[in-house]
Amino acid sequence: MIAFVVIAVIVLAAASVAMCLRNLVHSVLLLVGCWAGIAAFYLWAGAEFVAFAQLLVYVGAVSMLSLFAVLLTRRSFHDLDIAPESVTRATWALLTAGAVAGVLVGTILGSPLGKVADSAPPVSVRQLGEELAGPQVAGLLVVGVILTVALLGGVVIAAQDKEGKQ
Amino acid sequence: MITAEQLWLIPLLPLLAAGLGALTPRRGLAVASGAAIAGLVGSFIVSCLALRTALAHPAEHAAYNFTWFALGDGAVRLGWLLDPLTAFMCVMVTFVGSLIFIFSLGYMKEDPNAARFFCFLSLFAAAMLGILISNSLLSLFVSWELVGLASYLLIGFWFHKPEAAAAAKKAFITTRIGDLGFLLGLVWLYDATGTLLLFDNGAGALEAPALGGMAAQVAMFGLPVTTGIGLLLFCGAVGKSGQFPLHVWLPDAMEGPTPVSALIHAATMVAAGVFLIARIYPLMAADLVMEAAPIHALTVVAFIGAITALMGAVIAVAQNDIKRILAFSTVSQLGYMMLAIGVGSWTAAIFHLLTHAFFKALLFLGAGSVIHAAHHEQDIRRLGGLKGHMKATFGTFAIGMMALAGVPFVFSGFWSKEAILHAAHEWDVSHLPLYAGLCAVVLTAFYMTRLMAETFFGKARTEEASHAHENSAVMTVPLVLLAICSILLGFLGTPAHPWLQSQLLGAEVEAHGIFEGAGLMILSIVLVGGGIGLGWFIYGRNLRAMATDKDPLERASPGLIAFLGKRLMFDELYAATAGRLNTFGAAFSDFMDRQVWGGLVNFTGRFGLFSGWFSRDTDEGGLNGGFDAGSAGLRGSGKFYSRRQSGDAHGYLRTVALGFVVLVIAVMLGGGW
Amino acid sequence: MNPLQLCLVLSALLFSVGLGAALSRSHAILVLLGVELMLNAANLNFIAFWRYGPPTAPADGILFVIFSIAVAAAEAAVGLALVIAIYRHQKNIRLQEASKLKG
Amino acid sequence: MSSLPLLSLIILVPWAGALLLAFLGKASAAAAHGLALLFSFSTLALGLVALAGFDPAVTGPQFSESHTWIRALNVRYHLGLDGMSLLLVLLTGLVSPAALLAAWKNDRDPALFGALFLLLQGAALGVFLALDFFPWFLFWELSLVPAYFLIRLWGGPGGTAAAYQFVVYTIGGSAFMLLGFAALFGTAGTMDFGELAALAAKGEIARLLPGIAGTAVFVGVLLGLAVKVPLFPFHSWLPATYAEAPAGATMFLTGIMSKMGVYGFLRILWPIFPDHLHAAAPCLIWLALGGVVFGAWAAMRQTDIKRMMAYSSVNHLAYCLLALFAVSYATGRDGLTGEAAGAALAGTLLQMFNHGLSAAALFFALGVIEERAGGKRGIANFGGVRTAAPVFAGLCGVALFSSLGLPGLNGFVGEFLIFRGAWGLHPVATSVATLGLLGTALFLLTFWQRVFHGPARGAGIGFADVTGRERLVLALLAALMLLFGVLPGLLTKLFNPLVTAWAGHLTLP
Repeated sequence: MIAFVVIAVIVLAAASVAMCLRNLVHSVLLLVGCWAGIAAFYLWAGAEFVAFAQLLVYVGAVSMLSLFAVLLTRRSFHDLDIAPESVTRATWALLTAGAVAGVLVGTILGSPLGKVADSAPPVSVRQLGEELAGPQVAGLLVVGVILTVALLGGVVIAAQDKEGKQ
Repeated sequence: MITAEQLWLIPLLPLLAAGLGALTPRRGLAVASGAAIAGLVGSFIVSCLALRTALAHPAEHAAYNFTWFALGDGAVRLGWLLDPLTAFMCVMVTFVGSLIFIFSLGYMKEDPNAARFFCFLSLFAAAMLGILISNSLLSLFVSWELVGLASYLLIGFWFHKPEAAAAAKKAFITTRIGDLGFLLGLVWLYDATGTLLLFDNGAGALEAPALGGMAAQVAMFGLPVTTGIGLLLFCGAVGKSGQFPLHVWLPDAMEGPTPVSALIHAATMVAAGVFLIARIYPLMAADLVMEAAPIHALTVVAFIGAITALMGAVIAVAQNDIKRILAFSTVSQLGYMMLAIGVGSWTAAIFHLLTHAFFKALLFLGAGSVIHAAHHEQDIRRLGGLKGHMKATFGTFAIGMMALAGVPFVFSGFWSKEAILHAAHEWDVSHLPLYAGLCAVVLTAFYMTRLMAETFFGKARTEEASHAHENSAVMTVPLVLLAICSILLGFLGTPAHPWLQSQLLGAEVEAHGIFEGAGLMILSIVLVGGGIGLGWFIYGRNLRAMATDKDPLERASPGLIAFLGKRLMFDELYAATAGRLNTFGAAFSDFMDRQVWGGLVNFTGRFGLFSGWFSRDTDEGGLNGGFDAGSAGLRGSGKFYSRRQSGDAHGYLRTVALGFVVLVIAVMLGGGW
Repeated sequence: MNPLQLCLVLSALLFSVGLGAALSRSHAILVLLGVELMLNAANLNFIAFWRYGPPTAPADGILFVIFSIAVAAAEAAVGLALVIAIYRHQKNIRLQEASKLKG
Repeated sequence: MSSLPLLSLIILVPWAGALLLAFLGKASAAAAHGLALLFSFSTLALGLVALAGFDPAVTGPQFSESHTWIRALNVRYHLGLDGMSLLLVLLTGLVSPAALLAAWKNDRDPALFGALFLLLQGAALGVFLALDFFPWFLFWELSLVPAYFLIRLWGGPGGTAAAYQFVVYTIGGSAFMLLGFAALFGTAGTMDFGELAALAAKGEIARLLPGIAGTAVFVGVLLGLAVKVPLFPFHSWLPATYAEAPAGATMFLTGIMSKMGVYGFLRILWPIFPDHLHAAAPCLIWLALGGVVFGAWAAMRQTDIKRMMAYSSVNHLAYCLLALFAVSYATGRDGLTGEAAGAALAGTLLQMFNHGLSAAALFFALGVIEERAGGKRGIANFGGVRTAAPVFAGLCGVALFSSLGLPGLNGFVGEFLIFRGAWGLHPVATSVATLGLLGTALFLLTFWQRVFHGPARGAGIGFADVTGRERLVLALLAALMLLFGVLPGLLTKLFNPLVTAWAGHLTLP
């Protein structure tokens, strides 16, 4: 339980601070911490495989992508320090986010979520593999195609020539 | 012996000839015309055999029915019917038709499309014979429409002439108006009786059980079902037989070659309407037993016939085109026939139909002979003096004219017209039709005298007329044959010995002596004499010297004659009412289509689906996509929606989030869906 | 408050943080990262239900998250590529100015 | 034969041809045309095989194929063929090769044209054969893609816009239908047409979807089908689309695709929502009448010959719907015999087939005219064509008169049966509908008179008569029109027991 609280605090704090910072690189680094916290949560919950996937994809890949994107889209070092946001929009954003949070938490607390299981269902990686290669093979294939297309698409979009083509 | 079962042979032979004619190349005139004539003569022989069969048992309606195709648990059935009515009509059509085909050989020999002409003629004959032998109103309707098609093709035979093309269209459309009524009557009858067969061993639509059932049923306005059906079917006859108010196509139909006018628009096709009403006479008369009915179908028939008879004769007085005069005389004579049926004597109508077929074909062919000889001059003011040049034509034409006018005792027209007037006299509902008929007698005699005088007497008024000379035997022999028949046929049904009527009815018609209706007969003789005398007095005594001279009547009353010359302005009236309504309807539909439906539907569709991201694309697509006229409104709606689309991603996201919040709160408050 | 609800609350708060970021920041990359956070929050939910929810097929929750992560990765890749492309095009990645979607 | 999946073959052979053509790439035009034609003919051949093994007395689906597809959604790959399907498969088999022959002169990427066309053909066949909503809807939507490209790439000057409009409209309609079926599936748990119809007959559908929900679902499905037919006033996409599409595509659009809509009405809407349709019928009848009358009237004002004929399609298909709505209107009435309803339904089916045949022939002829005139379609651009091209005029005239319902040609029988049936069900509407017959005759003859008659004018001067290919197509179609006009029994016997069964239990749940 204590572990959960710690993880929760880390995750939320890292996320909130990252979203408020004005230095983009710092934001991304803090987010890495947040994602790592989420991975820790998965471990705590007993989903080791997912935790590793989270680490690999987010902590490893997405963070790198983001950093590269940040660095590629600046003109000078100063650009990392992004301009302050419009107050109106920030207010609206906070209000909206607060409303959503309130609604969600209210709903969760208001729902009679009956008795909970005591232990995590035992799932071995082998079992996962069999599921993926068996009944879910169509999904796996689709995801594969999506990833390939996304990769190609990303390359094509990012590598477009500079002749003003949109 | 030909029985009802073999009756299909009669239309088949011309149909085969038509098929052959359609497949021969344009140069194959000999093949096409040979096949056409052989086919029709063949059917004439078959018809004569059929007549012999029919006359052996005149009271019997020998029917042969068969299944056309299965429908539901039953079937749509067709059939052939052999009775004296069918047989007489078939003999008449094939005989007159054969003569006209032969005449056409001479008349059309220079036309490059003559092979096609014979093909169409054969098609027409086949369809016409199909009408006659039908025992089912459905096959009758099918043939009926095919007759309309053949008529369309033949009127528009010289289709490169815009007037001919327009006349053909007018004929088809006008008759189709009537045919729609026919169609509705047909489906009503089918619905009411479950059959379209006329005679079917007691189960047919014209037989007592069905008629009794229908007559007892009240449809609307206190009218029995049979009255409704009868009147709707009568609409078809009105269209086809050129009755008021759908007569306007018939004079225009004279744009077709003259043999067509003779065959279709004088002798046969236009008579189909009369034949139809005579054929379904039991149905038309079924409501007579309902004394309380506000109106009887036959009463309507009688008055329409009377109006038509008078109107046609009046208009004919002021026409100058030889074929138009004859056309209006046809309208008038058809009115007589309808009148006869309306007053209850369908046998008299058929008698007149038969005699009229011969003498009107004779008159038209005579006119054709004149036109052919005078190098297609049709205006009687520009003819004249043909008596000397064209003796055979003149003689036969005179016989035809006297038959039409009803010159007493010798000519057939006299006897058949007499029978009609007699029947009208005995009608106890009203005597107005009789008076209309008597007026028409005078007028007919008058305008035919005028026609004779202007065309044949005096001296030639134009180059064409002066060079006219008699045509070859292929054209004159049919004239002579028809002339002989125009005389002899009258003796089939004289009051003293009404053989034809007895055969048609299948029961002995009581002969009444010549003196029984003598008063009426004398009156009509006087009227005919008066008409001819008046005509001769006005036109024959002092013949016009120049083609451009004014008509004596026109001098006396120019306004009236001009009005009559314009055929009582019916065309103008229709153009101003129905025509304009139609134009308006078309314009309105088109407008609604361009302006309203496209925009409306597009708007709704846009509202549901494409209001979001693609609004600009939709706008462009919509705008270019043929809503050109409605584009302004569309552009407006596009603008409206695009203004909601700020392009601000934050705005969208915020909306979604707030929407979610609202939704959840709503659900919670609402306590579920 | 049982553990399931705790997990769900954590997920809800994380989601809101992401949403707030996506709504308030104008820098495209930060908006994207906010969206990533929201996705993560969703994944948290899956695992929470898998762990504490009524028993179902044992591997379903995990499989769902795996697919979801894969798709999120694809989304991140394409999104960031788009950011770079937009930057190239208009030398700026402030979202307000990238309003070509406007009709 | 029983072991062969005949129905799958009917659908898949054209698609195999499409695949082949797609890989053929830059083969010679003749080879591409020939291959496309060959594969297109497979439908006719297989349709005839089906005809040989078809038992008209069985009113249920025959040659059924049913395989589980997506177990979780209870989706099955369910094909079946009854009299109505068979009729339409045969029609597709007749119209498709003719449409390909209309595009014979097309030398712009013929392989792609053929591939798209075969794709379209297969999808349409799928629509006529599928008995489960899921595959049915797939085929339904799939037919849009090739149609879009056919119109866009080979269409007239406004082709792009027309194609866009066409697709937007039809997808818009289909979206509602999909929503409706999602709701239906959510409540009934099945998407099989037969099972749904059985549920509906027991009144289950009305119980599961009471009140406004059921009405909403019904309206959704109705919209999807109405756009496709199209039912007035959802027809405004049609004139531009038919006018701009290349002749071959227009032939298919009017000959086959419009039938998909009517088929949907008969296969889906009527059996599954009998009571809703009954409730809506008094209103729908007037919409159908609007199509009949306004379609004919609007056609009179058109100066573009293809637009004019497009409106005539609106008019002709409205008769089919009129009959169906009249049947539904009268359902449950006291003393209603199956006779009138049976006639009306038989007339609807006949009209579908006959309109397919004659409209295809007419648009083929219009394609010839357009091609000769170098793309001109204005009615004023022509005159006296009959003088220059008598054979063409004759064959075109047969199609024209068939279209205006001349007895002896095929168009008449269907219209007669529709009128015969509808009169007993709704006499007032039937009387008004005759105006449409008159209007059709009026504008068709006006077209004929202006373009073919009179002195030669504009593109009518030196109009070349039909070539061998054109003569073949037109003459064959004309011969079929004559054949089915004289012997409609050849067609009616295919579906007569089916229609009799339909008309036999016209009761409301």
